[in-house]
Amino acid sequence: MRRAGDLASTNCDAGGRSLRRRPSGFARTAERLALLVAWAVVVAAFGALRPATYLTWSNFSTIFGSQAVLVVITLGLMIPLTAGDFDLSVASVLTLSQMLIGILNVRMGWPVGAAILVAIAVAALIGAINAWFILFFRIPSLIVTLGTGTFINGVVLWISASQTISGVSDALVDVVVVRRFLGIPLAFYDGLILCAGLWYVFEFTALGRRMLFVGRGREVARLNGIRVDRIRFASLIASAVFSALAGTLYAGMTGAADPLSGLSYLLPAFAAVFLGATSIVPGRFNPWGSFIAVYLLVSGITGLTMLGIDTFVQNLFYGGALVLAVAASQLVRRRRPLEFS
Amino acid sequence: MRRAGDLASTNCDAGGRSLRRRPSGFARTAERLALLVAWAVVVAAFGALRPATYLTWSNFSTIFGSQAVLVVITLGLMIPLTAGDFDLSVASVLTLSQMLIGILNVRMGWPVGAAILVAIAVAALIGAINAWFILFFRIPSLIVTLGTGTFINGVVLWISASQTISGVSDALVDVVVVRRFLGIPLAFYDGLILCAGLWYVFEFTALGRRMLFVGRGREVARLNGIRVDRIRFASLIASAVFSALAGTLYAGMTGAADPLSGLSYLLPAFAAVFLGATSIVPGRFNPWGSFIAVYLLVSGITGLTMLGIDTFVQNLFYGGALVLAVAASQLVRRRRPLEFS
Amino acid sequence: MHSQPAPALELRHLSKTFGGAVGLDDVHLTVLPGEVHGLLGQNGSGKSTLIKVLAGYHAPEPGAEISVYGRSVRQPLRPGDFRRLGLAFVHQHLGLLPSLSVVENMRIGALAARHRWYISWPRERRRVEQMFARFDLDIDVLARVGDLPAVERALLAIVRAFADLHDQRDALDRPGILVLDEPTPFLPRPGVEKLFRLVRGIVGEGASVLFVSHDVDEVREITDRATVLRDGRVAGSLVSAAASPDDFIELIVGRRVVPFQASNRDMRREATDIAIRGLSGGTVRDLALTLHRGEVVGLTGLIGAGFEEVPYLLFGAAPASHGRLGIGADTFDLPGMTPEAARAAGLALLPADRLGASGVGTLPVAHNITLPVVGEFMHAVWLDRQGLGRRARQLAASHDVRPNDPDLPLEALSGGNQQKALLAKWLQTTPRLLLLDEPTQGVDVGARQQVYRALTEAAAAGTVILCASTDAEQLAAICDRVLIFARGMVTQELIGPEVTREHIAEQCLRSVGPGGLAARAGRGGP
Amino acid sequence: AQSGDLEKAKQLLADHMNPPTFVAPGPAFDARHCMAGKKIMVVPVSSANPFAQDIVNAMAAAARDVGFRLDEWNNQAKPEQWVQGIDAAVAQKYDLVDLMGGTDPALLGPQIKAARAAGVKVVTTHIYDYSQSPAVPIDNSVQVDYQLVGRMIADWITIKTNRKADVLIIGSDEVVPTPPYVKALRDEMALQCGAGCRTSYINAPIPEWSTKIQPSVQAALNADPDVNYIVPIYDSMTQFVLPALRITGRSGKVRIATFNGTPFIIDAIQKGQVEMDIGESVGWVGRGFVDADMRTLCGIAPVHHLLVPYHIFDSGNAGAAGTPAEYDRGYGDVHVAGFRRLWGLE
Ligand SMILES: Nc1ncnc2c1ncn2[C@@H]1O[C@H](COP(=O)(O)OP(=O)(O)OP(=O)(O)O)[C@@H](O)[C@H]1O
Ligand SMILES: Nc1ncnc2c1ncn2[C@@H]1O[C@H](COP(=O)(O)OP(=O)(O)OP(=O)(O)O)[C@@H](O)[C@H]1O
Ligand SMILES: [Mg+2]
Ligand SMILES: [Mg+2]
Repeated sequence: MRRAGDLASTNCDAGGRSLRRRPSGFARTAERLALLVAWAVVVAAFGALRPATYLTWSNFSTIFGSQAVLVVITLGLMIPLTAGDFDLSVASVLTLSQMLIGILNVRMGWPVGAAILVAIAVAALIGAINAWFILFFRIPSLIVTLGTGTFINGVVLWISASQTISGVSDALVDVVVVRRFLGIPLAFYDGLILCAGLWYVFEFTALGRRMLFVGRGREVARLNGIRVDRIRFASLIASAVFSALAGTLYAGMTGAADPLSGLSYLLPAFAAVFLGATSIVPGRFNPWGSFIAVYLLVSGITGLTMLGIDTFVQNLFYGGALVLAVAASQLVRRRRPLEFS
Repeated sequence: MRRAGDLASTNCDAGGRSLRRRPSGFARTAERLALLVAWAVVVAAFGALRPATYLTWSNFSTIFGSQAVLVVITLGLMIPLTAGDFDLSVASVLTLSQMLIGILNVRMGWPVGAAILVAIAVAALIGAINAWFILFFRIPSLIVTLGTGTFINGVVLWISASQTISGVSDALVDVVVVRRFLGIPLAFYDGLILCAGLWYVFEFTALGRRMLFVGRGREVARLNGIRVDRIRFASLIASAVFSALAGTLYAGMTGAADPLSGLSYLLPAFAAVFLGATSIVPGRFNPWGSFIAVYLLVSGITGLTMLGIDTFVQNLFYGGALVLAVAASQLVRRRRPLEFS
Repeated sequence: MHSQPAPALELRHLSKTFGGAVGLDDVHLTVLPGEVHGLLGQNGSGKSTLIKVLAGYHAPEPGAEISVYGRSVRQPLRPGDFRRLGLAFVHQHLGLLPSLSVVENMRIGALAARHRWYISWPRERRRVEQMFARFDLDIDVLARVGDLPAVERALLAIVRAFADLHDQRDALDRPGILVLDEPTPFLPRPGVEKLFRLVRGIVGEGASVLFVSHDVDEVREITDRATVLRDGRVAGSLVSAAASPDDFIELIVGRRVVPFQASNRDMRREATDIAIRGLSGGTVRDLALTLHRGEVVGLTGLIGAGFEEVPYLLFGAAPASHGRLGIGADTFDLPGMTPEAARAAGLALLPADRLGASGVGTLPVAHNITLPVVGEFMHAVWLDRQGLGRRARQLAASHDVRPNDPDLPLEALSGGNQQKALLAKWLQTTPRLLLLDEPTQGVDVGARQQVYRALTEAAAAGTVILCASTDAEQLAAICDRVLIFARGMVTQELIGPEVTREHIAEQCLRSVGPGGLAARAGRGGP
Repeated sequence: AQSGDLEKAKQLLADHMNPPTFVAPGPAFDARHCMAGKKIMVVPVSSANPFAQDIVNAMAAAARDVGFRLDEWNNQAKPEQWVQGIDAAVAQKYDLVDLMGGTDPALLGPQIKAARAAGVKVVTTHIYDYSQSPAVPIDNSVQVDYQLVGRMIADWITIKTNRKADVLIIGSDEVVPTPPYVKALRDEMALQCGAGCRTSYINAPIPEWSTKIQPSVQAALNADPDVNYIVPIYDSMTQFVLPALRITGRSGKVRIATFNGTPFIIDAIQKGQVEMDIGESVGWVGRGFVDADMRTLCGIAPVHHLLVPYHIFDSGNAGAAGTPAEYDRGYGDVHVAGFRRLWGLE
């Protein structure tokens, strides 16, 4: 007697794709861990070339300590993407918030804590404005956040008079890069905690699933009683707040605030989000995947620099690793398309 | 896999808003011409403030001439977007091709025509590589082109040793900026002709229709006998070739090749594509809409410059105009969501 | 005279307009406790709109009154409010997310209803497995819903609704209201019977059911009363037991309908036009079939038997492992077949998945309807857009697509009208071989007759039609020959006069050995 | 092999630490008279670059002082905006266009040619090193002695380390004067510091400063623990070097010597995060450019070399720039009077 389950392997839906069973346990594990393996390979390769310097704890504590900003902004970007919206303004919000911290703390002599709170509040406001344009006017999020991002860049140049402000409170600098645990600056643990937190929300709370449902099918989500607009609103505010936190770390990392450099985080953040989505929970934007993606890329770049190779090779590695890693994981999953919607 | 359009559009509008609403003839026209009107307003405003300098033919011929590069790269970006794919490598291809022209023509003394042909061939090759990763491995175009773009940037830094190469053949410079028709550099007419050509393909050929179907529903297109992968392949090559043409104009306009400045065209091109999609043929990426969008934005920025206003206001105007123009046109169409997919 | 119990659901003055278009117009509807109430009407008459209002998806026009068990409901309903009211839904398009797992889909409602700060997935999985056990269903809870066949997807949606209803009854201690918007088209007969058993079960416990279907017989079988909508207005209501099928159809369509019946011809002596040899792929094994010019051949069986795969295999939309297709002089190797090659050879495929595979909802009807001929309208280098527009308008008119406004996005048409437009798209190309998969699924009785007529005319003009369908009535109406499948092979062939509804139904049930039936809709009944 | 002459080096540095004296770039002339009715358009590398902005402000002040019109073409370092600037200057009949502070004439060949054909003079200021020549024909080019900066930094390090230096240099090769500047620095290290010293080099294009400098410096420091000096050749890079030092735990151990005199770096000197920074008085630079431009317009013997003295800031004198530091403080103001006298304004 044939079981209903068998039908799945033999039936042919209107799409004409013959339906596949779930891949074997092994293939699935391989797929999940592809990125980790790639990372291991990179580390092993450079370790072999430079055992004395590369394979040292001080090197890895450096690597870990230095990427917290990218990790946090990547996490932020991931939230609205999961709920089906783009936020191209994250890097601008990062820049604005570190500049606010610089101005309030250094120029106006506010306590740094207060400055950070203001920066976060402003970021939340920006998230709300993005959401308002997207949800009330029904404008694609890509356009809105492209526009607000550019606008914010203007505001930053304005309030900073295009100047870099140095001398952000040592209190902040200390907790970000100076103080250490296991030899790794605390910033790393901030990123780690936010990553774990977001992972928990995505995996184990109703809220996280609602975001996923909204991202995968707004009409279905709404028919099933999910307040779609509310979720999208919240996720856009969350991404802005995460960007502000990244900006805080950036200010603490550099001990200064400058009006432009933060903007170059946008594309790396996108790369990390999508590269991460090929791993751990393949086909879904997921925090640990992106976390690994970030450190995979920087581990390679660090190795290249240690070999004393020209810096343009960093771009080659970055771009090449991105495409090849995804291509490899696609081969593992038998080139079954990744669906983010 | 989520396609460019899905990411961009507000696809299902959770409000179940009417698909049916047929705006009155007037509203439709208003919607189509919104951007043109906005442009007129901008010109009128600055004209009133600076009649002597702004409202001069020489000023507009400069405006028209200087933006040809942006127009052409915007058109290129529009092609895969219409067929449902992102191409984030356009700006990198632009930079690479002008650098190739510089190296071949200036350093190696090739005739500029041959250099241009090589640049275009290389661009086509890159388009093919993008397409191969996207179509064979079934990787989201966003990831692939983000990666190849970064890779290309590295190649450019490499072959140019980060140096600007000046002295590109006058033959090219002449036909791009020196020779004029009605006082406007020929580059403008190149952009105009490409724009008209793309408009013709989109609106008046079967190919254009098929591309639209591929972009809006790949499975539907496939089952209607359209060679989906072939069209996606072609459109990715087309965007690369358009980027190479933009690079050629850039080399002609500056008479040189530099390894970095071309990259700053990416976001403006996106802005122009999406802003343009709100007008002329609302809800579809369309050449004339983006053409107007480009000149609307630069007319405003030039006006601001002539008033001697601080540059940060340029960003405020750029971002503000983008969001407000779209919001306005959304109000005209009674906030019916724009569907790019 | 003592007052009878408050109705379970009462709608008064319910209207909904979509811009200009009227979706619902001052509708009144009363569902009594313990009643199965039918909601009928042609495509586009407003059934789903009414249901989406109840679900809080559409806000009705001001002035509407909704009351549940006598208590009037604050408006507009917000998404999810229906849970507090004890309503549960199976929506027309099932309301599933294909890219997510079965567990996730089964728990959407629960996760939307209550904030949870810790979800244990093993527990969710067990919960869903228990649910499946209770409805004895055998589906891999970790499978991706998009990978399941249509039957199982339908079963998921149904089971989910019953489970929600169950939970809510516990929470509200009040019998709930179950709303089923066309749940049956995807179900084979045994599945339908099982569904009806479940419905009777909960009705017995005092719950009420609002049941939408285009199948008058089903409606008469399961409902106590029925309300009929026409163009968004209540056209009337019937007591099911007292009304004849014709009464229903007349009220639905607004005039007497002569059910269409083509002469089921025996064409064995006609010239062979198309020959299929040794077709294998998916479930289908070694299918051989010769078709005669102008013949209409039906493919049926129990869902999963493989007949529904044949059109896709022939068209190159799904990979075939073996087989050749002979059309007149030239023959094609089916494993190498591609949709474009098939089109070139004069084949046309009308898939069951209307907006997913057949037409693009966000593009105008005109674009969709002229897609296959757009090449012909290239005059020299110019696309004759006026010509295309005229063609679209005239095609839509001749196939009675309503409203006939080619500039509307396809998705703004109701199911039946979409189908008429998409069929018109192919018929204009006078294909040599027209492949159909469930051509009238969810299409109303009136429209259905028009589709039959159009198909028969095409056949008369020489097109060979291969129609995969589970609808015996439909097959009987149009087919000259019907092949019955089991386990991917043809087990029975009904020819000419033998092609009757009863015959087909009977042979389908016979087609699998004893005990086979249950397998399709999960085994047995409670 | 101690080839170099440390005494000369010490003298060179000493000269640049005490308040500068005014050196006239050329003979005096009656500026008011010859500039009457003339217009200058300045196209700075970027109006969002504070260094360039303050120079423009100084130029505007000087122009007001002399009494002619000087306008800025606001831009954001986009070549097509520079193009517009030159075209606008031609259309509006300016007499001279000053491509200032890094606006690269190499990217403007056609427009420059057209402008000159239309009788508008085009000059570049503060982009080329003494040893370089303009990429395209141009009416005048006021060049800067970047090589001297390189030598000064090399000497400084040599002296501070008693010829035991391991120097990490960070540059941006796409910036026009970088190659000769870095070459001079490394040659001088080889000459003065000799065998006991090494230099290594990292190239980070300006758009990639924030993504490349920090990781590269970290890796370099971990790879070579002996590094004791870092030279970000343009001081704004320092912002990305400091975190690298903190993370690798080298703050204080590795010292920073750099160039530009950007205020926040001078603040960093006051905080002990940076050891020295070589600056130029932007007020002086601005007046120097106006002076050169006026000579070009008035047909007086042109000025090719910017004679603005460099000033070394270190912990000893950084306070003179103010806290927080400002552009153009700590250099004295002999140049103001100096130029006014030269232009016949007093
Ligand atoms: N979102 C919408 N925008 C515009 N018109 C709509 C929308 N949804 C439904 N309609 C229109 O409202 C009318 C009623 O649609 P509805 O889906 O309720 O019909 P139905 O009775 O469910 O038809 P079917 O039997 O095919 O399911 C149809 O004309 C349809 O085109
Ligand atoms: N999978 C789960 N993981 C963690 N907590 C759960 C889970 N399921 C239910 N709970 C919590 O345990 C309590 C009782 O669960 P129970 O299953 O009885 O609720 P329920 O009404 O059946 O849930 P639902 O309405 O979602 O089916 C509830 O507070 C619920 O939040
Ligand atoms: Mg319906
Ligand atoms: Mg229907």
